[in-house]
Amino acid sequence: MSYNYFLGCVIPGRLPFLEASARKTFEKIGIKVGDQAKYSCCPDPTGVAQLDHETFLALGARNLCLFEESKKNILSLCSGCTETLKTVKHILDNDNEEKEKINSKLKVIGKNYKGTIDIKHFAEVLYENIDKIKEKIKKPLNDLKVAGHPGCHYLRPSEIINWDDPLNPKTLDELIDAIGADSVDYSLKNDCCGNPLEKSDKDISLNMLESKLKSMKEAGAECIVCVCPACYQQFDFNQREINKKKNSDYNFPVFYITELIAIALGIDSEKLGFNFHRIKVNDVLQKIS
Amino acid sequence: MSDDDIRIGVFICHCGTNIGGVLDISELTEYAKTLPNVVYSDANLYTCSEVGLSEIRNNIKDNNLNRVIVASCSPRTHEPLFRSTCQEAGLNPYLFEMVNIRDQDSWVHMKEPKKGTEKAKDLIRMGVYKASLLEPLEKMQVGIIPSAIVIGGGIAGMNSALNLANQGFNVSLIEKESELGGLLRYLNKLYPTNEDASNILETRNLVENHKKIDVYKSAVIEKIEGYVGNYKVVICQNKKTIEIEAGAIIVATGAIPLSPEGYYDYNGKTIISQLELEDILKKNELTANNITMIQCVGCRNEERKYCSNICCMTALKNAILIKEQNPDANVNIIFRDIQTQGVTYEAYYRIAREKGILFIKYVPEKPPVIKKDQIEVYNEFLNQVIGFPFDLVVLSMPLIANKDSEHLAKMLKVPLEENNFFLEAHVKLRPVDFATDGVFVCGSAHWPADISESISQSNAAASRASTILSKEMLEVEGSTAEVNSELCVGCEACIKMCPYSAIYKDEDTDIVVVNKVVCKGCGVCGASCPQNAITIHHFTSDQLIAEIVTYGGGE
Amino acid sequence: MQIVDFKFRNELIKEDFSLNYCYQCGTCSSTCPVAFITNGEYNPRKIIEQSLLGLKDLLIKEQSPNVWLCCTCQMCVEECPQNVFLTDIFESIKNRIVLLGEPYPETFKQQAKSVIENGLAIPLSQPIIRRRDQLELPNVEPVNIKEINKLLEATGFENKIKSQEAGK
Amino acid sequence: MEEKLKSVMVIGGGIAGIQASLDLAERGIKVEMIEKNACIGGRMAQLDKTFPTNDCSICILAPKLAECFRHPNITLHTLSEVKSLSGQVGNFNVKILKRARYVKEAQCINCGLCIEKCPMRIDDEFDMRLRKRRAIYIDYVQGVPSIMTIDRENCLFFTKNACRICEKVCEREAIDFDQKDEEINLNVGSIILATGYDIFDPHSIESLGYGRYPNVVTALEFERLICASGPFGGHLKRPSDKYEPKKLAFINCVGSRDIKNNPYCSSCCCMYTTKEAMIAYEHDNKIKTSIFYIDLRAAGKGFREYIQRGENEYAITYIKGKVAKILEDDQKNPLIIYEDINTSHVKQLKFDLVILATSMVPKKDALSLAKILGIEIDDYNFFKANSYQPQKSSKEGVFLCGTCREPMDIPNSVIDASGAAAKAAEVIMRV
Repeated sequence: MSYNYFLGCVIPGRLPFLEASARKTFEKIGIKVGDQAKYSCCPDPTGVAQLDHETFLALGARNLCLFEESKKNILSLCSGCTETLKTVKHILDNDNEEKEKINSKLKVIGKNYKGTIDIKHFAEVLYENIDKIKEKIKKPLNDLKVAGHPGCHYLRPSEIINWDDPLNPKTLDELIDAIGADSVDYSLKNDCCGNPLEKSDKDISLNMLESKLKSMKEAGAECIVCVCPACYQQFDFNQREINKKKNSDYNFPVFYITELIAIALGIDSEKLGFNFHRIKVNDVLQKIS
Repeated sequence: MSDDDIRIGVFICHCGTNIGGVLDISELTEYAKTLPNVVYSDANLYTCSEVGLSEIRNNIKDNNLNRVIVASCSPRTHEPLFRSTCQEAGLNPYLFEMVNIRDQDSWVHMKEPKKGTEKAKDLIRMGVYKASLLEPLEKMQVGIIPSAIVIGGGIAGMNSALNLANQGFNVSLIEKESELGGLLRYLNKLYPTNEDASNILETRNLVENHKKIDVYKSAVIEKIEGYVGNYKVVICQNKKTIEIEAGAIIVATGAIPLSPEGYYDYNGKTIISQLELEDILKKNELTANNITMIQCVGCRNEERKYCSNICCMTALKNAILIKEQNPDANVNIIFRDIQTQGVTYEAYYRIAREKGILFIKYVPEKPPVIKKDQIEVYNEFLNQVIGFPFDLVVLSMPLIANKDSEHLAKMLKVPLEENNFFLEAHVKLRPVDFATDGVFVCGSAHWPADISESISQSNAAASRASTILSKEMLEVEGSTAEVNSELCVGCEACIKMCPYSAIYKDEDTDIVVVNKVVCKGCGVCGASCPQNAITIHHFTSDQLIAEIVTYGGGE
Repeated sequence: MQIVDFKFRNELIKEDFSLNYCYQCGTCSSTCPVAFITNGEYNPRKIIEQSLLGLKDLLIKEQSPNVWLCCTCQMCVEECPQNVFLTDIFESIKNRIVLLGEPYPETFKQQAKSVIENGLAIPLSQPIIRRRDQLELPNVEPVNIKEINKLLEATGFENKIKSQEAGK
Repeated sequence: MEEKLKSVMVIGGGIAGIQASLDLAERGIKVEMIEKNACIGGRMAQLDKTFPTNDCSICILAPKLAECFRHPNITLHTLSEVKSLSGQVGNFNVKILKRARYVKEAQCINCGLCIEKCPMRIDDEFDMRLRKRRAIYIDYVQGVPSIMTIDRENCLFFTKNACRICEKVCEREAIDFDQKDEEINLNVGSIILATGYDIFDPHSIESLGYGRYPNVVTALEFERLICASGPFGGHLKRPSDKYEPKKLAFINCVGSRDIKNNPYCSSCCCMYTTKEAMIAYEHDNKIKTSIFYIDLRAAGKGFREYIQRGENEYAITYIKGKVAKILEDDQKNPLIIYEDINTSHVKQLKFDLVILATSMVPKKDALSLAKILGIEIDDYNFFKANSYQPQKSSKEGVFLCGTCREPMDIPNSVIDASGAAAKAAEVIMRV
């Protein structure tokens, strides 16, 4: 069964250039991914889920039904959406009582969840096709020092996400090494970037980000790579905030892994909308293209 | 043994770095060579290892040594080993002298290696002078009565009696109460299987019907005499005195729960003890819905420092039983450290949590306070005082030593530790033996133990006893006291002083005699005799004086 | 002094049975990034202890420690030696806070309103649509909001999240 | 003494196996002791000191080793493993595979010449790979039997048909490369299992950094680090830079009481971490130690006073709070992140050396041995014991003692061993 994109809210609504790099990358390595109409907010596992569990399941189940109707597996571009959809599927597939309750709600809009489709994070699919990527490499990134940030919902809770090692992840590092960059080992690799906390306490969120940046700097990273738009926002938008607050000088260019893979595959960087990055990425682009 | 043909071999031990790390071993080895009668001297990394022992054996043969000195650790742990090594090489084991340069030198003078080495020279020189005066001694042979006496008819006593009987030995089981079973009779269910206590109580029938076990109930011990292999125990049963002979004695007198009186204003109705709860559960008369148990009552404090090992599992058992009977009951356990070691007990603790039992950790400085209808306690996990209602409080009392342990210990001449539990020979090497040969201990008499621990220990005690009962003859120490009948005036000072009551007066000659088998060679009689009539073999006066003189003391 | 509320405790246990297994070892508070940054002021272990004791005031009213500071990174769940699902337990506590009309951060309400009105947390704005064209990205057929509202009505989402400002 | 008594087979030559054998031998029953390694002594030989008396472990073990080796009623089969069992209680036929030692037992006097000359350097299992040994070796200095053994997996003669230096230098011609493995059939009346335990490998607990951070070691590695016969001759040095550590952290329950690893409690970690902290202090009284625990378990005789003495006289700080995360600074000092539950503050603390008290797990070959003997095992591969006769296995005539049935400390293993001897004697006397 082939895939349709689940774009989520943040990427299409605020960071469309990440969507561009993803689409071009999957095209380049020959994986056709369609578009799914009428999908709603996944809903945000760090937002709506904290308000009402039933609404969380209902909205999530509705999205799953859309993909079941178009008989397409979900390829999600965001770790948050991946976690939500995998969690809803996990609960409904394992708890019949819950499934009946949610299906009774879905009947109101003529939908019924069966559980016939699967959900994959885009980096899972990239990792499963790592050999294809290696074949098609045109311009290896002559060991650009990259601090890979796998993020939380990409890996955990492992019982539901069921991908890579929740406490010592390797897949993002391998993807980075595969395209000729050098994935730097830094001590707080597995820590949260702090983005979900922006909704509750901006200072704590920034402090968490700062300890990560400090650890990346000590490890000699030249840029940051992540696989979730929430993490992307935290790194790209908030380095300036920290510099203002703590008069530090963090200035790491931030990339989505698909952006680096796109360049390594020889896709023209003009078409990837690097100009929309808050932190300028030019000198990194110089180094690698 | 004239002076000139004495040939002493000195073996100095590094004991890893315990000695070698402090004292200059090579200097000591050279120094030893300069001492009179020393014909061989060498060092070993570990003399007690097989390599060291074979070196002693070979040198006795090759250099035909007739005295051996090992300068190493404490005689308490290694003298028997080195003595038997000398014996295997054909040398009388008493022509061996141990010099302790570890516990009495290198360990205490770690910071002054130079002075420590000088001190070691003195100690070795004293050993050499004493060794020159050593005389061969023979070990005594003692007959063994192949039967055992077990004191205490609880689970520990019964099980060790059964095991010995099944090994073919006759056993006399002495119980002071009118029936067997001990504390087991008051228990409702047993952890960890929650089966009924009466199943284990079946052991009573096995014991009472076993043809090799004589059971004496309502029997009190009057007197215990004799020594390993030949004990005579006089008991009084329904005003009749009976004499029982045995080769070994197993103490299994158990322990008793501390009375809850005076703790958390115990009243026996709404504030009771775990033992009382056992009874209530046995009769199925529990009506309370809010039950709170308090752990470590009357122990782990200044008065009673120890943890009594069985109270946590007992509390968990009763709490689980209550929850199974009445799932809506609120059962809380206020604790300090839950003691559930091992596979089964930790799984049992998880089952307790699974049943919804609430665990609240308190600190000794702020114990729980029982108000009219509410308990208040500082919850360490929350760093705050919390309160909750109760209609029944259960105090987990520790096991304390039996009141009559002291009396029994005196009769058996065995030591007690500071909480009056019986003190074993060595907690690791000989955990169920006493220092006095032929007497063993198991169950809560040694330390609070639950059913399965008591059974393991009782099997162990039976095994240890069988190592004596299975022999016809037993060798006994040769270094004992001996009375010179010309000098003794019969003043009996020594009889009063002897801690092992090994001396008695020969009525017709009015002279005292030492029972060599009971005598431990401790030397108290020799020191107290006004006539200097008693010599202690292997520690004779002239041997000791020789040591003092060579150390530099006056004549 | 806090009074143990067995009814509320049993309610929480009924919803997340794994709560029972906690023996307060402190693994969660040792691995929690927020607990470390706030030196224990935010403390997952303490929230679990309060749940075990059913302390409704501390959990729902005072919210101290503040359960909204959980960044849902699930490290505590991965490391917990007794498989307690802390994040789910915190989620059900937050759901109760919302349901019982107790105060909670504004940002959550804004996101919820956007989902109710546009079916998306972040609706497509004009500048973004222009950027998408620049990047030659297909425009994706928008969600039909009537269907979403019907569904949300079925789950009663709107009045659940209406915290009683008037009453405060 | 009845001559026709059947003998007892004791599988395992650790402290439990030795105690059971000595008890049986002393009571006149012959013992066939089967030991897999080249020397007997088991885990206890690797320890520096033992609680609660702080005796040095080898000092109280060596006399028992010597006694066991020399006892006329005990036949010692080293380098031997049980291959098959038939028959029933009172009449078991056991097939033993005795691996070749390639050293003539009568000739070798453990002079050590061959060791000096042997070119091979192999990680020394006994010293937890903190030191190298040669292809011809003895398990430990005081090992019994005190004779060399050739490790055929690493000896150049067996791997490349070369070298044979040891044969040349040995003055007593004790080396014999032609020795072959041999199978022995033994008929015994009863069997006692005392096969001991293995150490849980904490690599799988990623966030503690074992394997990545050199100064995070297991408790048994610490015993070797501080032991007089260990790699540093009794001077406590830390692996990364041989610096003598001043601040030590002991973390209890690593892998234990943990559904994701070993749900059970390993019984004696609270006690041996206190002991190890005490020994460290004795080596250098400027050392400060912290012990992180969940429940401090010290219920044995004199154990609680031992803990109090540790706190008052040996500068040990007990902190209630399990550690789940360790980082490292650039000088390779471990940084522990923990919550001190007493004050509920979450802090990071720098230490020079961190010691993990990892769980006791059954031996890797416990499962296959259980199959051969036909006895049941529990969910974690410990041999299943009867609840109220803990020395009895599920099979009549086969008894259990020591850590092969459940984690326990040395005093309990010794009691268990004597207990198993009593049960075995019951069977033998009935036959």
